[in-house]
Amino acid sequence: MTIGQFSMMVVCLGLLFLAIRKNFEPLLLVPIGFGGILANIPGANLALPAVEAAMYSGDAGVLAQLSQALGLSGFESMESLKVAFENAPAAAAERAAQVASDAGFSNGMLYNFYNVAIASGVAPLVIFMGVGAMTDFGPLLANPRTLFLGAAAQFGIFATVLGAVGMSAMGIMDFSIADAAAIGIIGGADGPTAIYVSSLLAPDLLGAIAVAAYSYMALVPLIQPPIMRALTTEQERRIEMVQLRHVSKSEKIVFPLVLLILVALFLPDAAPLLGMFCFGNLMRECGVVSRLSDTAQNALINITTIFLGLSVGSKLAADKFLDPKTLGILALGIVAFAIGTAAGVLMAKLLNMVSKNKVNPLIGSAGVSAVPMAARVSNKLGLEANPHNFLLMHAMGPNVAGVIGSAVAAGVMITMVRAMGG
Amino acid sequence: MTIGQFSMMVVCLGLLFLAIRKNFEPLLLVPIGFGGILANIPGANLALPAVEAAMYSGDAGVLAQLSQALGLSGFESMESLKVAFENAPAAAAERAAQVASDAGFSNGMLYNFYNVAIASGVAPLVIFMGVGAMTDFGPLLANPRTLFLGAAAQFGIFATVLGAVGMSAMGIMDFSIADAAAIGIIGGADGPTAIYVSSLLAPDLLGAIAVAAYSYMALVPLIQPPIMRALTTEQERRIEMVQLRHVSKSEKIVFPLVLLILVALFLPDAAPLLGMFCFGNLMRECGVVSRLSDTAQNALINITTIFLGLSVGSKLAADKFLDPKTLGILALGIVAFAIGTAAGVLMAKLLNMVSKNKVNPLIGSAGVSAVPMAARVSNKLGLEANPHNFLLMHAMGPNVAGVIGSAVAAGVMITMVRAMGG
Amino acid sequence: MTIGQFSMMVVCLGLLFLAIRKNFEPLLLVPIGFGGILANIPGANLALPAVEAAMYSGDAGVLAQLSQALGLSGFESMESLKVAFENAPAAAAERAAQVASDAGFSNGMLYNFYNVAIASGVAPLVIFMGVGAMTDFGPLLANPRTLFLGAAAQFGIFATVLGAVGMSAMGIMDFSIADAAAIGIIGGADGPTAIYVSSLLAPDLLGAIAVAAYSYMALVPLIQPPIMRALTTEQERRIEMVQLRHVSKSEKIVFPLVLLILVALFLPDAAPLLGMFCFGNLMRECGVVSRLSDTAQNALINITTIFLGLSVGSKLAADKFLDPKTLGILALGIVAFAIGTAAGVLMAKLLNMVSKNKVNPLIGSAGVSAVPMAARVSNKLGLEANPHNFLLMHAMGPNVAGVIGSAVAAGVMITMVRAMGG
Amino acid sequence: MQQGLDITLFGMGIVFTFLLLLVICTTIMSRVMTRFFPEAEAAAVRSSAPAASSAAGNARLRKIIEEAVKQHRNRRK
Amino acid sequence: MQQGLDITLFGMGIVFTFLLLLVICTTIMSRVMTRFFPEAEAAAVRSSAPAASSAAGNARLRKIIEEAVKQHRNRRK
Amino acid sequence: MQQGLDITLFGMGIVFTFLLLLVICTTIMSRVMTRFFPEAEAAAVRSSAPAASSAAGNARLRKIIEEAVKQHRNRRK
Ligand code: NA
Ligand code: NA
Ligand code: NA
Repeated sequence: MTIGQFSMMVVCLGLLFLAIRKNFEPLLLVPIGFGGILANIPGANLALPAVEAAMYSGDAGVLAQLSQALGLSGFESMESLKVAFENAPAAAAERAAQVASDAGFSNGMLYNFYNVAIASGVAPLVIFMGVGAMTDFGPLLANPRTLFLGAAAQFGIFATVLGAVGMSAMGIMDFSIADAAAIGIIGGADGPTAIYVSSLLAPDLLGAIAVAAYSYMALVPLIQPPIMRALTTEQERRIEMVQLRHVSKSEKIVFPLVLLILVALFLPDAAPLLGMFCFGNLMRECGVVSRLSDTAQNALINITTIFLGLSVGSKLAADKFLDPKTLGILALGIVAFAIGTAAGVLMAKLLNMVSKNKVNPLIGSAGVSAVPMAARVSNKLGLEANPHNFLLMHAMGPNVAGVIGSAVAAGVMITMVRAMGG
Repeated sequence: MTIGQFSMMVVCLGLLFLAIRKNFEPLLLVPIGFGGILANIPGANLALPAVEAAMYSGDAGVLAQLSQALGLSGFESMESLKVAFENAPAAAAERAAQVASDAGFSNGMLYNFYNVAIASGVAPLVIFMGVGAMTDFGPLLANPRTLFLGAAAQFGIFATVLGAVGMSAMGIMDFSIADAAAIGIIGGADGPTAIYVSSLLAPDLLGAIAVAAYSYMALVPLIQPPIMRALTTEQERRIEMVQLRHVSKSEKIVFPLVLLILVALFLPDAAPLLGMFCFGNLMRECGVVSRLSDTAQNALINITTIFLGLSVGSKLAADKFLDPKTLGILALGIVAFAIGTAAGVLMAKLLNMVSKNKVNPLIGSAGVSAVPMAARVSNKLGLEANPHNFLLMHAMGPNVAGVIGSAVAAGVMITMVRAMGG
Repeated sequence: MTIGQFSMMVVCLGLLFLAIRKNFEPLLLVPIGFGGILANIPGANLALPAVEAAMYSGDAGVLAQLSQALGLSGFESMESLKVAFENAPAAAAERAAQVASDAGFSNGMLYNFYNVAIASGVAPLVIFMGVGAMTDFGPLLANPRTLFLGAAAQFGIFATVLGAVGMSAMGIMDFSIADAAAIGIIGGADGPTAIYVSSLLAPDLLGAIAVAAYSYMALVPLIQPPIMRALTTEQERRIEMVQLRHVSKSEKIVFPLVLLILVALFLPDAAPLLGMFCFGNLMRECGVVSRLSDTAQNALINITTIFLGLSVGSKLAADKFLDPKTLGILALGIVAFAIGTAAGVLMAKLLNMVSKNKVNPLIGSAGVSAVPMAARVSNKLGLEANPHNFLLMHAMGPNVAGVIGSAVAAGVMITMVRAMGG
Repeated sequence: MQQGLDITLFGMGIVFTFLLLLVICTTIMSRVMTRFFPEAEAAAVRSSAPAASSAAGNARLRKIIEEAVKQHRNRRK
Repeated sequence: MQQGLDITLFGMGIVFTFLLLLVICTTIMSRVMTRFFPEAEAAAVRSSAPAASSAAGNARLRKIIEEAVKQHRNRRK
Repeated sequence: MQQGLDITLFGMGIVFTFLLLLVICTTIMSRVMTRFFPEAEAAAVRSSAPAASSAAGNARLRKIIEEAVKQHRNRRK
């Protein structure tokens, strides 16, 4: 066992401790932490593809064949072979896989899980469908202005991208523009979106990004309140909001279709994420497919969560996770949360300047998503300032708006990074 | 957005409207309609394989490489490249996929769903297993003669095949014999069977065939009654049938095995469909694996239905669906339903000529399957003619017989079309 | 239909009879038996890969192409072609698959199920996770000494390996060392472990091994009592054990992690099996992911069981199952159970010699696992000897210890057989 | 066109023949089962082979709920 | 660095524009729906389009259990 | 044959050694846990970390049904 593997096991046990004893997003962090331990078992190669397992076997004949399959003139060093495999075109990668298979090696269990669940993109999308089926857009429909709060809170995402690019420009870190985009999405406070984006743009950073995203979501009750208090006056926190109007069933049915059509017209790169989200929500609201909606909210999302978590855990293997970049990601992630929170609160104050129906700025912070934790934080601070001030339902509007906002931001970033050749 | 994509979005919104407001087979038509919208989002390429996405990117270098991979001397036109890809042998198709992958393209989400769920055949088979686990063969076993009604109603299938071939012979349409067979199966009024057969024989028509099959199944209460009234006298409709005998548990357990063995002996090409159907039914009746049977009837069939529906929706992409053939399919489909209904009713009248235990001819129409809608229609018309005439249980016999009959017809057609080199 | 296929159908109907009427492990034997019938339907080729289906079609052109793809100079005989396909390196196998695909052949349904569920290793692992989520380690933690009983009962496994190797040395059978190891694991009395090991070491024997393992597990109430009575005195059977101490929640949470870490340090080849088992158990005990634990114990394990069973059934095709080796496997399997039972009982008597807290030797037999049947047998015999002697909870300790013991033995055997070049 | 006719004729023929066979086999099977394995025995077998615990739980749940419904209806009267 | 600025500016711009569009469309949609398809009709439609049997079953189950709870609570008082 | 003997001897040896280790570690772990994290605290932690809402729902459902059963049984008496 290397010192790296040992450290990662300790880190993963720490994640399990936080998940189980401190209730840190346990549905994800228990499988992620456990998967991380499995990924670091020396000799078990659970997180490796067959080709890498063959490399580590050290058999000279196999190494020579692999080098040839990957277009090298011969085996020089493990390092050069690994680089060749990472950059191999698809045909060479398949030849190498055939060599490994003939030599009796097979893909590790977690590597297979990762490929099926995450590399294909299916697991985050299915979870997003389930989240859609669990989401009630009623509070948002009753007060559509709260969508602006969800938009503002995405500033955390983009500020972090800028931060990551800045760190690279200053030579502190070495993040590509794709890395920066993937890191920024932590600020979306939305696990499946973060995993989906990093699986596309920066698969090597996926472990650190997912861990940061879920950990900081669990820390929302600690991160947000000081920022919220600093940016609001006691007076503002006391604002009571008018009761939400009743939203009809038909509005709820039509809303996911309206959102889908806007996505189709203006943001095709967000179509997988928002499409599945709207599909889940339509199944929920339409009232005629409740057995599908129930399954999407239960058996299907649970099964997917188990394999998604273990797959993310496979990216906690020491050689990928123990990297200065991880520290950078953790640092940038918390900044992203903080900026998003602040932007949401400030946007709420801005709305109050231009509108006569006053908004309590405490609900602005809920725009980062982290459903429903952030909305509960808004409610708690509201009650502190005014015991008759129940903000929970009002905060659910920006809260679900934040989910839409992050998915929109994800689509924008995927499009732009690709256009930049990232 | 092309005009075609726009039209298909309108069509899909129409399907959703019918499913949600008019309760047209919503369990399938909600996912199909939604998948259809997703498939028509311009630029998102959700329903395309990586190779086609690479083609549409228009990058000259990629097009040249694709042309080479597919064995063309060079890139001439998009059309010729598409044709080359469609007809490519497996090795060339894989080379093209490797080119697309190296150029950074990946399969669309819906394309992946289609491949995993339908092209592999697994989703219709799993749904058939679930249907088997939901089917009670008691009424059929109490009155096995009703199997003849289920057989007769399959005439709708074969008459439609003849119709499709005839239209081609007359030059109105251009259906191959495989197309004709796949279209005919709409007359089986059985969704998974229709999807399974068209995925094998005419994948390009799958979208239209599935939409036709499910829509007409929803329209059974409108399509069938006039035909049934026209072919029966008031006197016949008043016939009361003797109460069904009690069927023992052992008979119900042994029946799926008897059916399976007959299939094994005489109809191996129907083995996947009827095998899974019998397996589901055996799990239901044997009484010792209820947890498996429950899962087959709930979580498993629901999960499969979600992905099957979205996958079918992927075939509603404008370039495939907007084709004169679709109109032909819709026209032939309703004729198939009508002929099947008529044949079932007439067969019931024929049975009455040769047997002393009279059969109410209204239950003949239930032989088209469309479980349990067709049986309910029989019951309703029976009550209209005679308020003491409860035909529901009697109609369930031909109803489930129709499921077996369609699967048998499917097996026959697959065998014959393959023998004809289709 | 060949005589072999007919015999296998009769055998499979027999399995179904035992499962349904005699309640022989019906959750597995119903799907296995049914899958076996499907696999033997002549002409349906449900259990065959596309390449073999293409071979049996007998088309001369296809046979020539296949021969070429597999590196033969030309088509000589079916037998030589089959041998070439079985031993083909990965690249040649893929070329052959492409030939078959171009000729219009596709993999059989059961072959696909087998590949996805078993060859990938996922189904046994998922079932093990579910079993972990159903297992209460309380009795084991209250009395950790019972782990020795679970260890001793694994002697059945290794004695059987020796027996299989001996039969080969004597020329009665022709088992390789890998075959012998896979057969031995029947003695572990643990279905998923046996399937996992044989899928890795002896896929051709998987059908017979799985059938033997589940059948003998069902026969535990017949096999064990005579051995237990023969090896214990009336006096010993009357021993009442002190009541188990209360085990705290924290101990139950930490135990799977302790086990996992020991596996990580000393037995990496057992990591997939025991890792998933510990993961399931941690989900159960940690108390914060009950929705995941519920799904692992219900929908997920049921779905997996259905496909695992059908996949095992695919290995009951006549040409693989009807082999003298099958008889050898059945004979060795029951010997393994008997020896394991005896070893467990004797170990309990040994423990009594060195310890003052007496153990009733009847609980030793529960060390073979076969949860919870073996523990019930211990309880029944205990009550016969002493009507106040409730051994059930005491026997649950060695019972679950046997699960761990078999998984450890599996890891050891996989490591050693691979080191021997098996 | 000829192919279409072939499929129609052979197809309907095979469907009818197959279902005729099924009628015959089913009828025979039913007679055999009712004569040699009458319901009483079947019931006995079922009770000797109790369903898996989960199934039993389900059945119990259903029963409990049915009871709850009954109580509720009785109260309403 | 330039790329980072581009992403930030364009990105925030698109997010705001898109959500602004969504606010507008949602508001219009809500007005249209409340004017042309008021709740009463929606309710009527729902009852005329009964959920799939399983869904209905679920609803019934929920109702029954709610009843059971109510009874229980009443008894406790 | 030699291979078979090797597997048997080494195999049983490793199984016993591993489970011996497990016995030792488990015993130590149990002592540590009962000394440093006695049940009371564990219980407190659990209640401070309420299960996911769905789990809670399940528990509630179970409780309600148990109540229904109790009522039913009481009535029968
Ligand atoms: Na967000
Ligand atoms: Na039918
Ligand atoms: Na065991």
